[in-house]
Amino acid sequence: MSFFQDPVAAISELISNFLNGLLPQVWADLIMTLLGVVVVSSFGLIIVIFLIWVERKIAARFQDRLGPNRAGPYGLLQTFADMVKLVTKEDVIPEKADRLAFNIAPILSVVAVLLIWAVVPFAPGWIGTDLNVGVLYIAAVGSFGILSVLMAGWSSNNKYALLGAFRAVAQLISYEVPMLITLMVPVLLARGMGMMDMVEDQALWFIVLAPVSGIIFLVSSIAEIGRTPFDLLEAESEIVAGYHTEYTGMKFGMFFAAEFLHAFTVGVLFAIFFLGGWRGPGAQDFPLLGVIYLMLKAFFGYFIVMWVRSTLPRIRIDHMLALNWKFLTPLSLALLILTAIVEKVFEGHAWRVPALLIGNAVILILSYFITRAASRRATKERVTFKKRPMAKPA
Amino acid sequence: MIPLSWYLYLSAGLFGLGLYAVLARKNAIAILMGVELMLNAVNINIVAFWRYLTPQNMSGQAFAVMVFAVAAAEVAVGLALVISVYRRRKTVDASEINLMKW
Amino acid sequence: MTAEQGVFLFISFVILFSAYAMVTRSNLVHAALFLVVTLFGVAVVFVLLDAGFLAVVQVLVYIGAIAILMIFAVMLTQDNAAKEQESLNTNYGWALLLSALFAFALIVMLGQWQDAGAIAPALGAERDTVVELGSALVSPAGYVIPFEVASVLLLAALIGALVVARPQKKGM
Amino acid sequence: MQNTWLFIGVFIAIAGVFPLLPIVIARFIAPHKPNPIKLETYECGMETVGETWVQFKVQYYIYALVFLVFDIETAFLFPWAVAFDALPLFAVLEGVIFILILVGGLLYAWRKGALEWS
Amino acid sequence: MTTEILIWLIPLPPLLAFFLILLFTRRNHALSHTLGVGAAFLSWLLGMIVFLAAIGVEHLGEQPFTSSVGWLPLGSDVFSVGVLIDPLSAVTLFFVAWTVLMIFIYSIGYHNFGQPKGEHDVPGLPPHGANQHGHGVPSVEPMYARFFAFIALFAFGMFTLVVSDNLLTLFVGWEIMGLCSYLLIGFWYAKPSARAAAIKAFITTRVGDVFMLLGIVALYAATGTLNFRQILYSPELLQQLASTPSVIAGLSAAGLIGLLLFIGAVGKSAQWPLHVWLPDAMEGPTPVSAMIHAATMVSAGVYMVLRMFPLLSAGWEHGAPLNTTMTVMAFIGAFTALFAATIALTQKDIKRVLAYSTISQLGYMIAALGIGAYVAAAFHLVTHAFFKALLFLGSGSVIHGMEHGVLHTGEHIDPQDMFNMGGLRNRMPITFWTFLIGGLSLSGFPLITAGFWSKDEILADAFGNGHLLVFITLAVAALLTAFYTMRQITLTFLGAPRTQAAEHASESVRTMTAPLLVLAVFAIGAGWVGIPEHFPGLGGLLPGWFHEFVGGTLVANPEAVAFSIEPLLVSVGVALGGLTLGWLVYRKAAEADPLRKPLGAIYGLLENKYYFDELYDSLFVQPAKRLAEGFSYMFLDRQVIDGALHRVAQAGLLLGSIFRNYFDAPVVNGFGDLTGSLTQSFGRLLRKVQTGQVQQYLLFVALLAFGGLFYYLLSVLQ
Repeated sequence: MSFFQDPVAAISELISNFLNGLLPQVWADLIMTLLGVVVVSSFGLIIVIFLIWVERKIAARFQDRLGPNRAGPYGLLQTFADMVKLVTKEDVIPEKADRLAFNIAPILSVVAVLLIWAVVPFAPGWIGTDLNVGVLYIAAVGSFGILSVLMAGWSSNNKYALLGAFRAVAQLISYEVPMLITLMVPVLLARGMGMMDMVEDQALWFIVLAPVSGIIFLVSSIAEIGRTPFDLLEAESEIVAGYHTEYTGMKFGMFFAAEFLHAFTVGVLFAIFFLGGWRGPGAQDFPLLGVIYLMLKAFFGYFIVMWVRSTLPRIRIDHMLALNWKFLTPLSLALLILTAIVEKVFEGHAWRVPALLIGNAVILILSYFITRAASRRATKERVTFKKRPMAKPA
Repeated sequence: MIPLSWYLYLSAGLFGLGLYAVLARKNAIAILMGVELMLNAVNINIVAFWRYLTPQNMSGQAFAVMVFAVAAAEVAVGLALVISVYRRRKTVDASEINLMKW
Repeated sequence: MTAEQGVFLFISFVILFSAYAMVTRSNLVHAALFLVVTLFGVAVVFVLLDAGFLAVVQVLVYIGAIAILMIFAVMLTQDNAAKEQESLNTNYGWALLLSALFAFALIVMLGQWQDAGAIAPALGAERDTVVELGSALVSPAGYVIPFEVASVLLLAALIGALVVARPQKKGM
Repeated sequence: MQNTWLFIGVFIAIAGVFPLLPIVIARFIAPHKPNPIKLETYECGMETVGETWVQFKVQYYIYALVFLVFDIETAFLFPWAVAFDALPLFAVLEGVIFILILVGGLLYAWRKGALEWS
Repeated sequence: MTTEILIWLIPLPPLLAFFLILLFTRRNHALSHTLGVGAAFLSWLLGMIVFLAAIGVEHLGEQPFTSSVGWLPLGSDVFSVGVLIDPLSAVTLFFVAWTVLMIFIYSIGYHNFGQPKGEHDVPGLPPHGANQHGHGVPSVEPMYARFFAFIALFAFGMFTLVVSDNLLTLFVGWEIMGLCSYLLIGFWYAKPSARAAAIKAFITTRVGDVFMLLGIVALYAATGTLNFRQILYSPELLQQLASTPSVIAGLSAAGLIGLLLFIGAVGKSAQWPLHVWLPDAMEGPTPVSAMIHAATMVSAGVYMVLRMFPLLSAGWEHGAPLNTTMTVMAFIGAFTALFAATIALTQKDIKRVLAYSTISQLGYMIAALGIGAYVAAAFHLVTHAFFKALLFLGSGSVIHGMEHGVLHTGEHIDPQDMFNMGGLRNRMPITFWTFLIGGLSLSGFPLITAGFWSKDEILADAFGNGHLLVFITLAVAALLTAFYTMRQITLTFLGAPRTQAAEHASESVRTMTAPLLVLAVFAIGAGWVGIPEHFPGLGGLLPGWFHEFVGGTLVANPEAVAFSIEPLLVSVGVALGGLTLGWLVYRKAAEADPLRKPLGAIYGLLENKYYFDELYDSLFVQPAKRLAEGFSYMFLDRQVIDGALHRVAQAGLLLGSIFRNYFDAPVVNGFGDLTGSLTQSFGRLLRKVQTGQVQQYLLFVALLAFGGLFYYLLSVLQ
């Protein structure tokens, strides 16, 4: 294969040959893996630095502002300025805090997000490692994030931090349920948990086969990253600043970075699971194109997230949980059952796709009517109040 | 390659630690944690036996998954009991929860 | 000593150490965190045993759910008085003796067992154990009944735990 | 099999280093002038009142409980979904039954009002 | 095949009913009992279909209905569970289905469905009655729905036990019933007596169950299967079991397993010495008593023994001397029969009398099995189930009527005490006649009643095979049975009312009387299927197919015992004699029991049930408590050592005194003191085994487990 077709592969081949020349096999492999890891993870982090700028710009536009425009052209260097600020800030550890957990938590939060990138298929052949349980792996890694939140909240020994952590965790685990169940739909369609298969099986994007699932996934992952309208974890008005109230300087920066990275990662995952990952014209021969396609799709998902963020107000906590448990979870279960049965009944049948679509539509409509009836009942209950004694003219 | 016995020793040690936690810890939640350790030790054994002795059929992994389910159920109910006991008696000290005497 | 053995020894040291810390720490949240470390180590052991799926499930279920549940329970039941008092009950001496003996006896028993020195047979490279597991779980020749029973068990646990944990209202 | 996981292992190490680096750097660059006021718990400048420990609602536990159950469910169902091609229709239906039983649990929790916040 | 599917379905309806009632319809009484009765009816229907299909088959014993599914693949082999309907389980299914359905229906009336809510009724106490326009009337049970949920689960357990084809699922049903009996005996959990009775029943039966579980494990270890067909129908396997010696010297493997299983049955069907729980179980509501004592649970023990009979009798063929297990069974059975009958003579509580008579009748069956009278035992099991269910429900109806009277008159008397009754004949006629039928059947009134035929067959068997001791014991027991039955009837129904309440007692509602009528029919008719062929006169009239049908269960169909006149005369004599005696004695009975004077001390002995409760209390409970008093000094402390030194010193002194003055009082005293103080110190030494602290219990568990492990290691390592 020529260099221009697939530079990365070519380069890696070059290096590995070089290493094999002067090192035993094991060490060569180890170093190759190391290099791969460094490339992949640094890719993630570099993206974040860029993302922060993008986000601020776009958010500013949504709010009819200019956004960063001083540091560097178009304020491109803004992020670096922020980093310098964070680095030079004093790092305060409250004396009541539990130092061990307090220091580990931010690192863990970044690791949790970064680990997802290990299984992201950038392009044909470009993947950190193609686990055969990739999807579950992503779900599992997410649980470290939950843990880090809990650790941060508990260790800083601050009412509001702890309260925030509890709320955050309640939200995260609640929304992980529909997320997991929904993830089962692409797995079922792709007949595998490997991320590469996931993409390769998407000759027809899964968003077409399972639109509702896609939406559920997006919604629940917005909740997972705690962006508006689900940003109760840092509801300044109620709980000072959420679980990282006590954090300053770089440690806070870590939480910050983790959130941004997670937001974009969600976009990437959405692209992989439902928008056909790196698929696109010519991606097979020119993997570089694949990367670009993936990034574009990811940005599309990311943009939706930002759009929602700057449009919707914050949702009340009980509403948020009700939305999850009483709408998303049953809906996703119904979709899973539907997909399973349809897939098996119409296996290799021409009617497979239409059946799936019709099923989705039916379920969506049904759920709409059910929820409307429910809400009607709820409002009726709320409206009816006891008759007050009325003052009558004598 | 690792001989099977290593895994068995590891699980034996883990089991012992879990047993100690179950027998000696005061706090009921700590006791449940000990139970978790024991269950994990068992799981290590099951999977090791599957890998080394009967890799052809999946009984080992299937049993391991069952153990997961059982552990989950045990924790759920156990912790619920602890919480409700705490609500009534304001303690989670297993040595103070001695209603079984009567 | 191959790299694999090295990894195993390292991870088993981590497991045992953190398990020991879990058992001895009087601060329950620390105990829970060490429990998490132990569970993660066990997941690594599963990886060493070519059971990647179980490893992931271990992380997902134990660290993602059970550990969280534990910490919640600690928070719900712990008043600060609980931290200071000593963490062991009166007959810990016997407990220590007994569990040590138990572990020792287990080690002896397993050590003199005929297959103790067995070396893992090669697992077919093209085998996808996850698929096999999936079909074994639902095939009537395999584990259908345990599979369904497991869901019933989870249902029972859910209902039971809900009934027990929720604050009692008046009436039956 | 294990080489694919070796990558993960190394990845964890590296991913730990990445965030650790800036923090350590900051440790050297950043000023460090602690004083008692600064080290207090921060509550928007208010004096902290009472213990950090406040009685949490059992509701948190209940959500975690339901989450746990569905978590396990996925542990059972993912293999089922992966092995989908190998399964005959009735095996698929068994999976569906599995789901439905747990839906019964969800409905029970719903009906008993266990899912209500507050 | 379709029949097999039906068999699978039999236990399910009650289970569903249980969950539905418990989870959803708890609040709604009507819906709850509709579910319960409906489920019982469905099971009954299925049971009847299966039963008819079963009796249609020739040689059902050789090809029974059976089907099984793989339950759990254990590495190479699969543990399979399944259902089995052979003649034995068919007839059991028949009477279980009937009695269960009847009891369900009866419960509706018994718990005063449709009556108003009582003002002072609380869950956990029997309803105190409501006040309606000035009159006291019975009020509905506060935990109405819960009751139906429990008995539904109970029914599930029993059906499971009957249809299961292997010992494990049988044991599962067995334990479910154990749990339910605990829950139901303690149904009115606010009554301390009920709580105590429930715990007593649970613990006592558990003692048996542990042994039974051991037996099951031993059986599985020995044979590698628990399936009835595979074990009981392979003579060579049984032979091999009977020939291999067990760990206990002089006992074959089959003998050991058989004994262990039999102990389980002893606990379950309340044989001496584990009979103590059953009379106390009367604390539960009467339908429960009927359920536990007549139809299902206690029969389960006998059923299991019948089921395992080929194993128990392994190495014994007809006419040969009994093997160990059978001897034990014969002894315990016969003894229990007599022993319980004597106690029943003096009980005042109408239900307790029936309880003891149940124990005695079960003793009959066990004894019959002990002497190898397989068919006779099965026959008596069936008939007894019917007439005893009838009697219990009848007594419940009587109590109900009495309570009605009590509520009406408002006097404070125990509505269960027979000496407060009398003359109910006119007040509640249906109850009277049905009860009379049941009583006559129990006492074996000749020719018409079912009890006569079955009892006569047992006696004939005992006589014919020359087990004279058993024969005499059972005959005496039969006499006593007839006597106390008549006593009961006379005290309850005949004569004049002794109390206001008895005068104002009223007949029970139709839901209660209807089951009585149905059961009365069976109490008469159930006997006619088993009339011996060559019985003078009646022999040929009805085909006595019961014998070869049930006998077909065994590999070798046992031939009926040759007819002889003596046992017939004896059984007729004892029955009639007992009845007339009972009537003569209690005809004019006033407040006091006329037997009290002539019997004197013995009466007191009987009245206190041979002081068995007290004995057990002093033998097991108190030592446990005293043991419980000293465990805090479990860690070796000065007290013990000092104590020991003291004792040694005492012993030294003692020796001195012995040498000083010869064997006289001081020696004895000293020795007595020594032993006494030794036991005391020992007791103090082990004072707190029972701290109620789970972890200490666990410590013991772990200790035992480690002991087992250690033993294993020792056995392996050399």
